[in-house]
Amino acid sequence: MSVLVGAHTRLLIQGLGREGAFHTARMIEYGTTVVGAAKPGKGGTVQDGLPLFNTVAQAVAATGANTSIIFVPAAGAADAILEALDAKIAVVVAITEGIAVHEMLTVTSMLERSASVLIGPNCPGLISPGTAKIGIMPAENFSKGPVGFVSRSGTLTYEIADLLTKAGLGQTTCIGIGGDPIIGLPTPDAVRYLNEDPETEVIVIVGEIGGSAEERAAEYMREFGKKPAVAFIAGRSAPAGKRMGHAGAIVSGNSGTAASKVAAFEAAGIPVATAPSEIPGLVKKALAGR
Amino acid sequence: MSVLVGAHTRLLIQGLGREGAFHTARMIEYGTTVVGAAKPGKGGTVQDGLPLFNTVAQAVAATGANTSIIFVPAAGAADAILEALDAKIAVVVAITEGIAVHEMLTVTSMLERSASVLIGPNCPGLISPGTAKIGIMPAENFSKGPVGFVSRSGTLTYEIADLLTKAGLGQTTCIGIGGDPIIGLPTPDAVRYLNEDPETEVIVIVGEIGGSAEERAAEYMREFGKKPAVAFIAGRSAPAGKRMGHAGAIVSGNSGTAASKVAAFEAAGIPVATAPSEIPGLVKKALAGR
Amino acid sequence: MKLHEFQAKQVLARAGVAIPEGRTATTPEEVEAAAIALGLPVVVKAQVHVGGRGKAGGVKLAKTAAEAKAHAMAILGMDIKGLTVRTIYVERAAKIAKELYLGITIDRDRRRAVVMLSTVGGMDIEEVAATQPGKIARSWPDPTLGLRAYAARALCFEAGVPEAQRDAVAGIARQLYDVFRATDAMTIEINPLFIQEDGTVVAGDAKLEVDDNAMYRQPELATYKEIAPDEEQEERAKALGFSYVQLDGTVGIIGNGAGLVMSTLDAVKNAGGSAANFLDVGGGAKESVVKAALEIVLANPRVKAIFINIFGGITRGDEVAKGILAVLRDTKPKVPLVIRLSGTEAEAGRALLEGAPLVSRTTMDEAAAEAVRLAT
Amino acid sequence: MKLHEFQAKQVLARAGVAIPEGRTATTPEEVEAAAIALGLPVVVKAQVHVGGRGKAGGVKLAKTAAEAKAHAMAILGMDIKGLTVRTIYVERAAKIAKELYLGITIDRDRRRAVVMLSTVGGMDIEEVAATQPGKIARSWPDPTLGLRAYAARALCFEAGVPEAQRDAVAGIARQLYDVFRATDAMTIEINPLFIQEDGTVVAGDAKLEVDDNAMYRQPELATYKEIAPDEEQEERAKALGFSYVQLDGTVGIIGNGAGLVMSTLDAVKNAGGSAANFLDVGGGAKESVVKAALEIVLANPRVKAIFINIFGGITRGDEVAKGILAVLRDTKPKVPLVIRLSGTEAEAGRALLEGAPLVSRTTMDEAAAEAVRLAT
Repeated sequence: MSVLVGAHTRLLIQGLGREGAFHTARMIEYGTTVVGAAKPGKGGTVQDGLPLFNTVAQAVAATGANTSIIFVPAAGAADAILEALDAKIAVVVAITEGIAVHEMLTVTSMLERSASVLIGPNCPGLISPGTAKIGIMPAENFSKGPVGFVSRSGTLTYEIADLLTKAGLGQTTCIGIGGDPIIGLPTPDAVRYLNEDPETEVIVIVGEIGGSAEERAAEYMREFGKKPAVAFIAGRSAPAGKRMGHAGAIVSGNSGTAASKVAAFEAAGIPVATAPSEIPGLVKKALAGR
Repeated sequence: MSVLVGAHTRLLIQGLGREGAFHTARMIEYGTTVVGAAKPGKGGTVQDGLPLFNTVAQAVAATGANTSIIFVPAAGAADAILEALDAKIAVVVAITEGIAVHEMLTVTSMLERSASVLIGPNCPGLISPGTAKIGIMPAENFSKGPVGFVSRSGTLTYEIADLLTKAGLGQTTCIGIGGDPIIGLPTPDAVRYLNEDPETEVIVIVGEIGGSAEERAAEYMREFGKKPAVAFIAGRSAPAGKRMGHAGAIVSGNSGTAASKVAAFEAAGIPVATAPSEIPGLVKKALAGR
Repeated sequence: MKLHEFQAKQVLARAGVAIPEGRTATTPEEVEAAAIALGLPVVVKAQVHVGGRGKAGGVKLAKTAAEAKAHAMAILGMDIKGLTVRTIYVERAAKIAKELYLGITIDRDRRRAVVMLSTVGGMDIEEVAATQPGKIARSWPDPTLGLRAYAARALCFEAGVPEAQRDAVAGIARQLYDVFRATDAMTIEINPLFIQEDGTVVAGDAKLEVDDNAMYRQPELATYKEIAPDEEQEERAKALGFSYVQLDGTVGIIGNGAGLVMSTLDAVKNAGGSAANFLDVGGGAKESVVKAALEIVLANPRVKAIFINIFGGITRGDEVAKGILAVLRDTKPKVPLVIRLSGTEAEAGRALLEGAPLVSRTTMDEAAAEAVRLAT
Repeated sequence: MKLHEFQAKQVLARAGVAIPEGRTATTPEEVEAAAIALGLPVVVKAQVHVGGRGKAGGVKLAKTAAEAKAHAMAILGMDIKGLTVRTIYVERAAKIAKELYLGITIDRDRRRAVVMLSTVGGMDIEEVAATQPGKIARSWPDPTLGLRAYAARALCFEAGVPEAQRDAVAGIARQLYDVFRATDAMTIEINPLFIQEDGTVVAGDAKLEVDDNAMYRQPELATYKEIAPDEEQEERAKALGFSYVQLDGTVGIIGNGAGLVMSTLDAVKNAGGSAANFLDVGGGAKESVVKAALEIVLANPRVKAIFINIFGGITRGDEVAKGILAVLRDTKPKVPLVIRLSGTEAEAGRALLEGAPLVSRTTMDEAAAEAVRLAT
């Protein structure tokens, strides 16, 4: 079984512009069931073989969509998420980068009142290798197998998936949760899904500086962990007070340091790689040591 | 068992002014467990033998209060309700009249996200005769027995309770839900509590013109009713467009008429009294006919 | 509390809603001058707190300034459903291509505001709801979230707003919702909302009714308060702390508690009579309040008998009796009084009334029957 | 984006927060005139986008106008942490009885704003948090509800605000929260919040930092944008579509994806070197972007070697190679380049780079080691 994404996924596209259309084609190619797109004003027409709808609610009613992916530009993206929540889309994946923080505060408040799961924003999406992908990741780096993988970074996810794949370590689900300070599915929640997934045998947790989601994930695994985990933290050498590309990747005062995260994982008995290249070895060791 | 109020009630007073103090004394007299009062700025002191607290949260922490009654004036009453919800008070009873409608919209939105029950505002409260009362009703008109009683009106509740009592028909719980257009526990929800209460053998539903809560209650009973019910609607002779004392008692256009409510009850097989004096007879008949 | 069209439009304009240029006037000369200043044609509109002014002749199109003045002479002083027109709003006439309806009110059942949009504009919305229910699109925004762009857009799609005006109408819906919240409105309406020939969207009319319970936090709107002649007695009663509604019958009613008073009205009707008023003295009424209440009821020339129905709770029977005795002593009413006292201190009250010129009954039904008999 | 104290105070004053009367000035003469106009004593304050200006001598009390002028002469042109003071804010001195701290920021873990109030005012709040954590009261309002009166009151009780100022401080907390939401603030602070000798409460200082991602809907605040000299390169990079942070080391870094670039910095450090910058070309960078990125890194005189680390996904290896070749052709860099190309079109890219004056490595670790070796 894969987590959050799989053969059951019926995907709706929110924002079928140039970028959205490009990635939609890749997702369909990969085998994802894409049922349509919401494009206000174009309802009733067809684009790239997909039926278009004026509203998400209409699209859900007509197609039974249970998942959506959002490519809407930043100024309208929070609204697109809220529309998806309102239409009771079960899994909402927001690719968009640059959503205002206060918009996201409103979104997460509504999210907490809903039964939906939000992945992102500012994320590459998620993939169940061999089955379906909801995102923009280059699929060729991923392969099917026992590793559950959660990451705050995009390209780093591809790099590590590639390393794992080349080492013969396929993945159940890879969840790119996004690099923003306020996201729908923070590390501990994503880890919980993988921990509860019977097919996942080992969890790889890729964090980065900023916030304390990794510390909370470590704490969760220390208490409830059913399987081994391996961690990696990007930004160990980053100075305090500087935002490292991601809006969320910043050490503020004493908070959000790599040292604190590494210490938390180690306290939970989770080995921490010092470079991505070490991850496959640690994963193999973890699988062997079960 | 009584509904929402009983021996388990640990009551906190919000707004221990002149009116609040008067009714608090009556409630204690009746046997209600009153554990303290929230009175900002007076925390740590004692009034009328009750410990005072600056905030509801502090009061809950110190006393284990699970219920509160609000006598705070209208301008601050919605805030007092929100404070009680925030402090996870299980049953909040708002006596205050004249709360702005938009404040109540905000309150009910928060209420729907909480596990709490709100009775009122603009209500006399509720009483479990012989056990406890949370409200301002004159207790001598009530007596213990098998009748569950819900009403939008205050004085009319006392009148009908008196009629029931004099006819030897005691009550499990009497819930005065309040006469405002936006209230915490509308008629159908109050009826549901009584319908689910094993000690209640018959339900008396006292409605009035305005809104369609009675229609929804009738619909609920038609579908889920486990016991007989008797109804009464005040305001049959009121003209359309005139607000009859209660903010919620108004026929707007074709909506909220007594005729519609009476028809709904009759369609659900619930006899409707044309005067309060008929209620005891109908209740006896209902009890006999079970 | 109701606002006039021109007041509501000012509030809307401040929130960014486009309105036609307009001016208020109180004389035909001012109307003429306004028509010239605004540019013709203009619409001359009576400002009264009542619907249906158009049908009553209170809204007229003028192609010339002289015509505007003539309309003003006809409209000023006009009686519309009992209200005298004292103010006129002169507005540059819109070039109407289409009329929409946009309004927000409180949905009691859902405990939400409901935003309604229809391409059937210019009609009474209740009529549209009754005859063409499918023509009204509705949205119920969560008050803690507001009317988001997607929801306003969905309304436009559902109502069938033309594509060229969709963004404008959705924007106005959001502005209207913000005004609705900010003004503690019970109802706000733009009906009709004009789509003009040039494609722009402007508010043709505006209706705004504010929650009386929120006036304490609407100090600016509170200054717009006007009491119509037929509301004066109700306002006076409110100031004295009780609620009063004038009705058409002959039996004056006084009681405590809205539900009990409504039931009292019903009891009078059951007995074959009709109530002259609704009067709830409220909880814990003292002698002075009862006295004032009785005086208001007595001032109604239609009243042929009075039924005082008190079920004592917080209200004490003896206080009620004292108030009645004070009136009997001071004003010697010419109509008969029927009283039914029950509950707290009822016996003490009845003892006080012993020998007074009034009829006492034990139950509501008996007392109602007696009052109806005396009024006939 | 940071606002100056005087700008933040204007925003606060408009929301109803009391502030001392003040004026901006850019010359000693203007400061002198402002001091006289405001009434003495005054505080003369450097307006720079950096903390710690007090300790740096940028804030001075003046008892006379001449003293104010003298302070202005000392402060104008002063260098505070690399920033030159060009504007002074002259403010009538408050009569301070007590100093509080009031601030709001984003709590990432709770995904809420956190309102903080402390009676330990005038100090850096992180220092208070570290040394006297019990002295900070916190509240996390639901963004869809706001900071209600009860919550603001509870904050005051918890912080131990004197009873006489409780309502005022609670009111300011609510106003501050509204400003926080309305301005899309990341952080807003009044530190110190003065309780004056007469019992009134005024904002002693004000700090407001706005979310860069929200500038599109903050047009007024956007006009306050100033770019400090040390931010110029980062701003230029942003305009070109990539993100750049200047660091202290000698190995210039270019990569795609923030996480990968951070890891590249770490790899350089693991290999014993240090990064000269963080540079993420973003997703799908074209030749021109890669070229511009390389030029920015080359412009840093500290750079002794450059490590280009690309894992192709949306970004294509051949586009990256073309950008590099363009720079090699046009500017002939004097420092060595190490490249590691992987993922989409990596082979095509490597083929294009065949024969070019640069070092190619297969893994991130190897490439990092080589770059560090070359930079040493």
